[in-house]
Amino acid sequence: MIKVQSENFNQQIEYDRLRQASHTGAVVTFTGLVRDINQGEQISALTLEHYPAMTEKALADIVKQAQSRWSLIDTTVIHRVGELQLLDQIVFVGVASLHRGDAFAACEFIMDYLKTQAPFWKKETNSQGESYWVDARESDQSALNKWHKV
Amino acid sequence: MIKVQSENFNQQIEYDRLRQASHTGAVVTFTGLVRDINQGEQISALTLEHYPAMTEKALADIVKQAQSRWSLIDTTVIHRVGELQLLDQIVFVGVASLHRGDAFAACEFIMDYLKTQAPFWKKETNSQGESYWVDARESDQSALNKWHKV
Amino acid sequence: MIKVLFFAQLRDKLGVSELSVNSDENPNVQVLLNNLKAKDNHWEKTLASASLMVAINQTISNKTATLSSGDEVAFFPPVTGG
Amino acid sequence: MIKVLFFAQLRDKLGVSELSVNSDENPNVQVLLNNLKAKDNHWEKTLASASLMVAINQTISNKTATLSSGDEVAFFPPVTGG
Repeated sequence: MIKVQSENFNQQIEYDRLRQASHTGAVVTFTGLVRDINQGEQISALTLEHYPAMTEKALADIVKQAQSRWSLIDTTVIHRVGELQLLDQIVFVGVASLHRGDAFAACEFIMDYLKTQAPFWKKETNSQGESYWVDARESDQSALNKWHKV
Repeated sequence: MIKVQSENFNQQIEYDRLRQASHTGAVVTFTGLVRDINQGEQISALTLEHYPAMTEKALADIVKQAQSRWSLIDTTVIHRVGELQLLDQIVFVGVASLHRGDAFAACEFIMDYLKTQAPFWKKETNSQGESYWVDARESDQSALNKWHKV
Repeated sequence: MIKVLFFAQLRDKLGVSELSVNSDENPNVQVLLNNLKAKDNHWEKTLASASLMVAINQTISNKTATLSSGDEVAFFPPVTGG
Repeated sequence: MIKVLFFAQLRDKLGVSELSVNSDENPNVQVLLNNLKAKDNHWEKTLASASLMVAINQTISNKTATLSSGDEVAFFPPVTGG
């Protein structure tokens, strides 16, 4: 399941949906939150812009790649867009599998690719009310390297 | 937080506790469930025996190792013991950190070490009512190797 | 015609979110980029970034990709979601 | 005295969950194991597994570890929790 939405999501509902499939032995979830501090700045709010026509397609492609590499029972990706507040949930990735290794790898893979391939952009507002686009982190690009070695 | 208990646990409560710490940007959770099938057998129930005097100590030591390797904000490990039913939750590991890489690595590390170092033993009952101790999986032992290379 | 889109700080800097170009004059992404940069100094500088990303018909692509009439080409800075 | 514990299928096979041994006669885990195996053929076979795990005072240890009076030694098969 893939969703791009402005509304919040509920961890328990998403987890319950993932654990219910037959044979599921392992569920790994990742949740990304709006941090109160980023690159040294005190943050007061965050806006997420995206490329609507492309977003779900990009996420679906990333999930498909994960499904072809690992044995997965079910996968959920939810990404919020629009105005978010401090400590709000931004993104949820959940993976259900028979054994834990597949779920861990696929969940991290999806996040690493989402961070570098899915068309979302963050604009932060700091405590002085100044807004600026967030710079991409070099570490997100290098996080992809581990998936080329496997 | 480390708990060994016969009672069930609630994913949302554990997740909410982990996400509330200041600076948390990433929460990774793992949940292990009683599968309806294991090593080809249809399962009807599971009993978890443990070594009570040692269990929490072993888990605390594993968490301490994870904390020394990665930058973690908060960590929760809950492991159930006693009689469990099909699809019941067995184990929860949750990690909160500033960035996702630390949370993913620490969560998987804790599970890999728990699987081979924490004194729990599973006894399954199959659909014919026969009970037998579960054999350790070779793959759990080899899963440790990745942490020696890092 | 080819539809060209700009996102995030790229759109803010150029002051344009969308424009149309002739497909005959823009056979591939690199030529399209060169034609856009030729508008003026500001466009030239803004589009010069090595980290500029491009998607054709909503799929990540690269500068050597060919273009045809009806394509949607999007330029954007490195993504920062998640 | 040294307290010796057995868990899971090891306990089931031996039919004993706990026993006490003299610390003077069991200076380390290997000697303790040899003394236990000497009880009879069944103990010998049951304790022969190369994958047998040992904990001393609730910490995973190994067969070369030394023992002293008051120690709690636990033998168990490979763990299968999680």
